[in-house]
Amino acid sequence: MKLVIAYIAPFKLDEVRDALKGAGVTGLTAINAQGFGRQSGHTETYRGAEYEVDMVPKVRIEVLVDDTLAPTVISTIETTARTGSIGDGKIAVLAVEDVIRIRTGERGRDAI
Amino acid sequence: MKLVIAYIAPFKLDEVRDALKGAGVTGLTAINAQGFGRQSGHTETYRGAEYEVDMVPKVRIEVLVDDTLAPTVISTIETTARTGSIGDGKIAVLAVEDVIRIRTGERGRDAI
Amino acid sequence: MKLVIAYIAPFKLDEVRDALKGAGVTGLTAINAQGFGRQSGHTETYRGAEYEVDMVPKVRIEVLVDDTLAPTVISTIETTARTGSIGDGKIAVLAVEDVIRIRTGERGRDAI
Amino acid sequence: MDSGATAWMLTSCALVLFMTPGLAFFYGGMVRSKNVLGMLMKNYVAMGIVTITWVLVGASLAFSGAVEIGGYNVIGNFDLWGLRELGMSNDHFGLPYPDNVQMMFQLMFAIITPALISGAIAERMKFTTWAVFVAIWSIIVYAPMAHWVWGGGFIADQVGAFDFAGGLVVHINAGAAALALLLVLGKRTGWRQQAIRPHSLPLTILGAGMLWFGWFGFNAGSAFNADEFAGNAFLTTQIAAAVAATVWILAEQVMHGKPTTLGFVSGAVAGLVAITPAAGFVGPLGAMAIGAASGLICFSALRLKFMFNFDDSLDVIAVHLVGGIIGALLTGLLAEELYSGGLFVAGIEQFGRQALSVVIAFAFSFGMTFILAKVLDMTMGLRVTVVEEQSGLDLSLHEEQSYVMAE
Amino acid sequence: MDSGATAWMLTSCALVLFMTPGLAFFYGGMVRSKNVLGMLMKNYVAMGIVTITWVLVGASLAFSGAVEIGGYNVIGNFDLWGLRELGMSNDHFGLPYPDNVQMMFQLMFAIITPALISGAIAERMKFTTWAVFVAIWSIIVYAPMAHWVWGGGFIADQVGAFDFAGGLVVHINAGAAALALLLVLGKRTGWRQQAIRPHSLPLTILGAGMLWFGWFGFNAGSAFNADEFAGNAFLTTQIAAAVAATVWILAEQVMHGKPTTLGFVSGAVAGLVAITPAAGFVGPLGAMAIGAASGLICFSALRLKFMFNFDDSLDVIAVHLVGGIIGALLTGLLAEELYSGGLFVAGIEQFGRQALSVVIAFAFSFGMTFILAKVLDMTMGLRVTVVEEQSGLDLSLHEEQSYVMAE
Amino acid sequence: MDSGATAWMLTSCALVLFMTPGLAFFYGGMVRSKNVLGMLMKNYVAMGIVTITWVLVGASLAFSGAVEIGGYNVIGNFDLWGLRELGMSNDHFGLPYPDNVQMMFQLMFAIITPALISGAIAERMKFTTWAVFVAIWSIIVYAPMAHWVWGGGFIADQVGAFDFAGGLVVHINAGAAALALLLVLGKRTGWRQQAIRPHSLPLTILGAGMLWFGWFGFNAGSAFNADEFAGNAFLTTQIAAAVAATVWILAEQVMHGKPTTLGFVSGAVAGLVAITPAAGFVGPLGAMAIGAASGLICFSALRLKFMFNFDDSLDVIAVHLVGGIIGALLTGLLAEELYSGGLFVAGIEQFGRQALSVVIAFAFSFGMTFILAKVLDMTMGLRVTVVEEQSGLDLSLHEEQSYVMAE
Ligand SMILES: Nc1ncnc2c1ncn2[C@@H]1O[C@H](COP(=O)(O)OP(=O)(O)O)[C@@H](O)[C@H]1O
Ligand SMILES: Nc1ncnc2c1ncn2[C@@H]1O[C@H](COP(=O)(O)OP(=O)(O)O)[C@@H](O)[C@H]1O
Ligand SMILES: Nc1ncnc2c1ncn2[C@@H]1O[C@H](COP(=O)(O)OP(=O)(O)O)[C@@H](O)[C@H]1O
Repeated sequence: MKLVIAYIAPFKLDEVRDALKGAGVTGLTAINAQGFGRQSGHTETYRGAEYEVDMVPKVRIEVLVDDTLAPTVISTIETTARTGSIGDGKIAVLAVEDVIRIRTGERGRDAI
Repeated sequence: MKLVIAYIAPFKLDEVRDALKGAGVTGLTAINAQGFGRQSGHTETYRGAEYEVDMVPKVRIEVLVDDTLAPTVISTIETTARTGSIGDGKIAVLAVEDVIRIRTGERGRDAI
Repeated sequence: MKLVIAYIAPFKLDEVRDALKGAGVTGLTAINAQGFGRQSGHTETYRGAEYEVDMVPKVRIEVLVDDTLAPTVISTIETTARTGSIGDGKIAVLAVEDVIRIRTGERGRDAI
Repeated sequence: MDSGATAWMLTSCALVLFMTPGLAFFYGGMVRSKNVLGMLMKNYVAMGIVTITWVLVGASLAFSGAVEIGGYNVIGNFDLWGLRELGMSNDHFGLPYPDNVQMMFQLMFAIITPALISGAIAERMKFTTWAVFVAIWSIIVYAPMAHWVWGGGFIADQVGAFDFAGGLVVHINAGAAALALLLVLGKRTGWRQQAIRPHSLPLTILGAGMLWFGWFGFNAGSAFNADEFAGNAFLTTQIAAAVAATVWILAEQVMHGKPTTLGFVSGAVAGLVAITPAAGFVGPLGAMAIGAASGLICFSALRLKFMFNFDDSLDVIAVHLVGGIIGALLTGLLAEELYSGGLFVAGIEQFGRQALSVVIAFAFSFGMTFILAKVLDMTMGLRVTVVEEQSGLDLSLHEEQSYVMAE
Repeated sequence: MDSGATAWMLTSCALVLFMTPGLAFFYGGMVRSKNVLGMLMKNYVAMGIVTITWVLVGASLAFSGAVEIGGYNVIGNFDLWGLRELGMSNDHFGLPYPDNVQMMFQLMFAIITPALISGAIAERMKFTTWAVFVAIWSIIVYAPMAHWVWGGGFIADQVGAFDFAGGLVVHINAGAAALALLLVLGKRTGWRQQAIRPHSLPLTILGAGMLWFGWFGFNAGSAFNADEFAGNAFLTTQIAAAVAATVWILAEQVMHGKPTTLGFVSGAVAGLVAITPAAGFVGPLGAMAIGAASGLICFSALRLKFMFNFDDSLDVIAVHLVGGIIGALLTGLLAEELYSGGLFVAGIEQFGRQALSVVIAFAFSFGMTFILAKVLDMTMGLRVTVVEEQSGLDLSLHEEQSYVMAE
Repeated sequence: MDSGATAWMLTSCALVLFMTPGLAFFYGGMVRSKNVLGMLMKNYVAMGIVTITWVLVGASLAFSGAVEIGGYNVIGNFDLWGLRELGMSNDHFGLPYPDNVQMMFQLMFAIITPALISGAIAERMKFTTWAVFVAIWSIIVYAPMAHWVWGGGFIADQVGAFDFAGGLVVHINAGAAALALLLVLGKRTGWRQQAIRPHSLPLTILGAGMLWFGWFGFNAGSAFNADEFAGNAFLTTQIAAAVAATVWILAEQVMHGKPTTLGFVSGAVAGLVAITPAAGFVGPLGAMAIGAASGLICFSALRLKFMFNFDDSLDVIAVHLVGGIIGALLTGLLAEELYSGGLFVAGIEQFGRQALSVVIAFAFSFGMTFILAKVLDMTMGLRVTVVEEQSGLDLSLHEEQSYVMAE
């Protein structure tokens, strides 16, 4: 099983979630985050004090998937979160040793 | 060492934390999250505009543990976070290559 | 590739980010979190009701790095986030199987 | 009619109306974030419902005519229903401003009183039942009490108690009702087991600022004129609030080692409550005494709920019931002829009258509310389910989210 | 001059000014968190810009002199520019308080009217263009309309319509302009595809409380005195707001199964809007009728934007245009001699006059605003880019962040 | 006594009291989220402490009797201590409303002045020391200054300077004290190294709205009557705020490319500050000039703290000290007989008097505050520890959390 983490633009969340749902994903968890990357930040000026803010609001989503579904999840995120401009974000894939569904105690693939 | 991630209902956080403490866990990190899963969402109606909201508030907790403690951590979360209704959440276990305590520079098991 | 996770004191975020930037890191993601650990909590008293609050505000940062850069990232975080008092936080290192840049579809090291 | 008096009373009406949003935020900040809309709504809805019940019948029952039982004037009649007969004069009340302004001023009091109760039942009461409760309560509990004290009824007349701006009618009334209602309703799930902390003290502090501001209309408006008595009530209000707030954080400093912002604003409200019955009868130094007494005693009264194990979620008993009693009693001891316009003489006799009025007000409000709560519990049900409570009232009662920070 | 009247009008000026921050938060809570500063700014800036245009020329065009076209008094002159000639007397208006207070009172109305429009164009309009729009609109649309209705112009005079506190001048005017502007501007990216939810209902509810409070200055201040007419306008305002809010949540309960906090405050605002033209002419029961009608009809009017597919983001049409029309028309049917001081007689004839005035106001405001919007669109551009819209107006227009919870 | 004047002054008292919560939120939104309660508390506590010091001795020192030193009336006496002797008449001040109202009005000024200082010492000052500072400062700095300018003292009498509503007594006084206190206190850890951004601009914008609203009581109340002078002060207040806010965002547009919401509200406050000493003496066009000057100059003065390297956290110097000086000086040039009721003639001579009064006020306030700050620093300590600063004042001073979004 894999844990697919993606950092995406906040306004893409709905679209990505719906696409993943369409692709057969049965769950995901999203978190508000601040990202720093190649996307140039911006200057905020508060009463003459200028701050270079290079953290931009991002959403971090996390999907636990079965190995076989992982490529679909990745390509679905890629397709729907892409706008083509810097800041579209990244996807990381990690191996998961075990998954447990709290409600039932199911483990592994069945728990997802 | 393992990283145990759990998505649980927010009102369970205190209980889970206390139980983990009781089970010998010396630290954890919690984050507010939005989860989508089997738990059916709800409809929110703002001035006649209906939105199917399938993201529900969850808390994501993360515990770094020694391999030997991992099963206890998992079962403790399972027991305390379980209400038996859909939405209780999931636990994922990942392998951790190294842990460092910033304050002391300790590494590995000692750092947890 | 590695995913380096660090839990640090919020007021250290700017410093750590700048140091990582200096060390060649091209991106990171930060999230507000609540941590429980050895750092003793505090008592909050609201109208006579005392609560032992052992969760303190932390920032959780996450850096995807190439294997070769990982040690630098770790030591940079260690050095800049350290104050020497309990609560400085922890760093965890996880293996990453793949990274994808959404914008370009690049994979692996190039995607970071 | 006097345009200056009218101007001040119009202003006072607006100020007192503003207290209900103020109270909503004072309370709303203290609940958990999943319940904030539920809390705000329980307050705001009083502005809707009580206006309707008041205009239709409440005002008339409180301020028109007299029905006597055994020589005691216990309730008004229905002559003023719908406020049709009020017309555009000041004939009914004979005050230096129009009758419609007086009815409006009294309406604002009728609104905030049940709203005050909502703090005791936070985070677990059904909205529909609350709405029905407020409607009925405003007619069968508030209107009679207002009649007894301000509408020519027996508390003013036969008991001879004085209540300048609502120690009995508003605060003891709301406090006693809160106690009855919370006893029937029961405790929040997890009370004293989980940390149930205020989700946004800035909202609470904002609400307290709005309350303090609006309270000048409440108390100085209760002089029913723009004159030195209004000025004095204004001054004593400010003093009592300030002293009680300061005393409260001093007590915190001594007892817990740290003064808190919640403590400061709680103290301020306690002082405002306690000065309410006394505002137009005492002077600056009397106000200081009342402020100090209420700051200390209400602070200590916070412990009652832990001692007797009832979940008065936002401390309506400790602040409004206890504060109201302190004010009602001290009025009997500290009133001065100069400030009360020679209306009455403080002393042990007056103290007795005040005490008797407190007992009557408490007993009536507690008893009636208890019965009403029981009836509603058996019919509509008072409480949400445990699952609804856990998801939070915002979602389960209103299907809305308080804070959506997604984008 | 009468000091009581002056006192109440000064207070009313302050209350009406306070409505614009109130409106800003009412609207600001309803947008997504990335656009809240953009929304607040579009409202606050009206307090800056309109004050300037009003003092320089607007006040004069609305309230000084008369330019006739074909026997119709259509606009004022420039004699009062800069308010220099106003002096310190009450000679110009002949009211029981100084002319400068009257100009101030009218200014506060001139400020909030364009601010109302901003709800319709939320989350996508450029700030600079908005600022220019507000400046020009306040002169070429607001000032003439105010002149026609309140400045001796032909709507009062020849059409014979009555507008107590701004059904035509404020609400229909703002509503019609909102419709014109949003048609030129177009829909938000993702409208009806994405969930676009209010980011902070507590802010909206707070704003509604401020609006309700300030509205007493708006309506009861429009009696231009501190007397029984002001008192009655105050009372009808409270009643209409309360009834409309209650009716709205009842409708929600029936239609969607849950009453919402957003519904309650939306209903309250709808009731406040609808009573505005009528406040000083109807009595308590008339106010109930207007409240009930506006609660129900405005609630139903929410569907218009989905039926006709226009993105009236925060429902300015359903609440202000529709609410204003309800009030303007019902004034013609429900006004009573007693309450209007014998000013006019309700009936089918007056209803016709009211209807005609509604048509004129709508047509003028819609037409002028449409042209203005087109011109601005072709010159400065009305809309931000899609990328700016996606990042949010706070960052792209003001380079500020609304909530920084980092530390 | 006049009931209209009394009505307006009671209202003004309430409005000015409301400014302190307004200021608290204006400031509170600008600090980091870990310090917001600390900031709110430093403001609110002034409502507690200063009420006590004022009633006990401050009011008497400022407004009762005269102690002369070398022919200069420098301070009052203790005859009015506890406000006992004030009674219920208007004999003491001879104004058209009761003396207790006048004392209340003056109290509200005494409260907000030290609260203004708190912006300069944000995010690093101990609460207990602040509380003691406020208590002492209100007696040894505020009361004398009020006496000199408004209590018959030598600035009004011998220097012959005019200060309508508090340019000297409130703004220059607070600004000079802020400078002294921040110099003793030192900079925040990380100042100019870390990004220290406002954590909630909506709170700041809300606070600004409350301030703007309340300021009408401040300035138009300072006419001490409900008449054309109050009306004019109201009008000039509105104009100056509007012009300064607009000019400020124009300056931002030119200098930084974007107008900001923080800029708009900062400009509004700068305009309100600058018009304060002039409000009742200039007309609409004079108010425009003062608004424009303060908008531009205060905006430029933001740079001072970077040039001279002092951490005036929330720009009390740039806004209140500089704004106050602009207003005090321009009063000498722009006052017109018509508006000032023939009180004085503008001109180079009056300008000189105003300038002298500025120097005296600055020197006295700065000097006294510097000594007081030094003494407190050596005894109680002014600053929290670095660790406390890093954890934030909410936790370290009050052991409370501002936002708990857990559930
Ligand atoms: N090395 C990294 N580690 C963790 N998160 C990263 C890393 N690089 C980028 N991110 C996340 O991805 C987001 C987009 O990255 P950025 O470099 O700006 O654009 P792009 O991915 O299009 O090159 C960042 O805001 C950050 O949240
Ligand atoms: N595949 C997944 N990946 C990541 N998070 C998930 C996944 N499935 C569920 N979750 C998280 O677990 C929560 C509960 O899941 P849900 O399917 O609703 O209930 P249950 O676990 O009882 O079947 C979700 O709200 C979400 O936060
Ligand atoms: N076992 C753990 N799992 C996850 N997070 C942890 C763990 N232990 C500590 N943390 C995080 O690190 C923070 C600091 O840990 P703490 O034990 O207080 O101090 P230190 O690391 O200096 O010993 C905690 O607040 C928490 O966020």
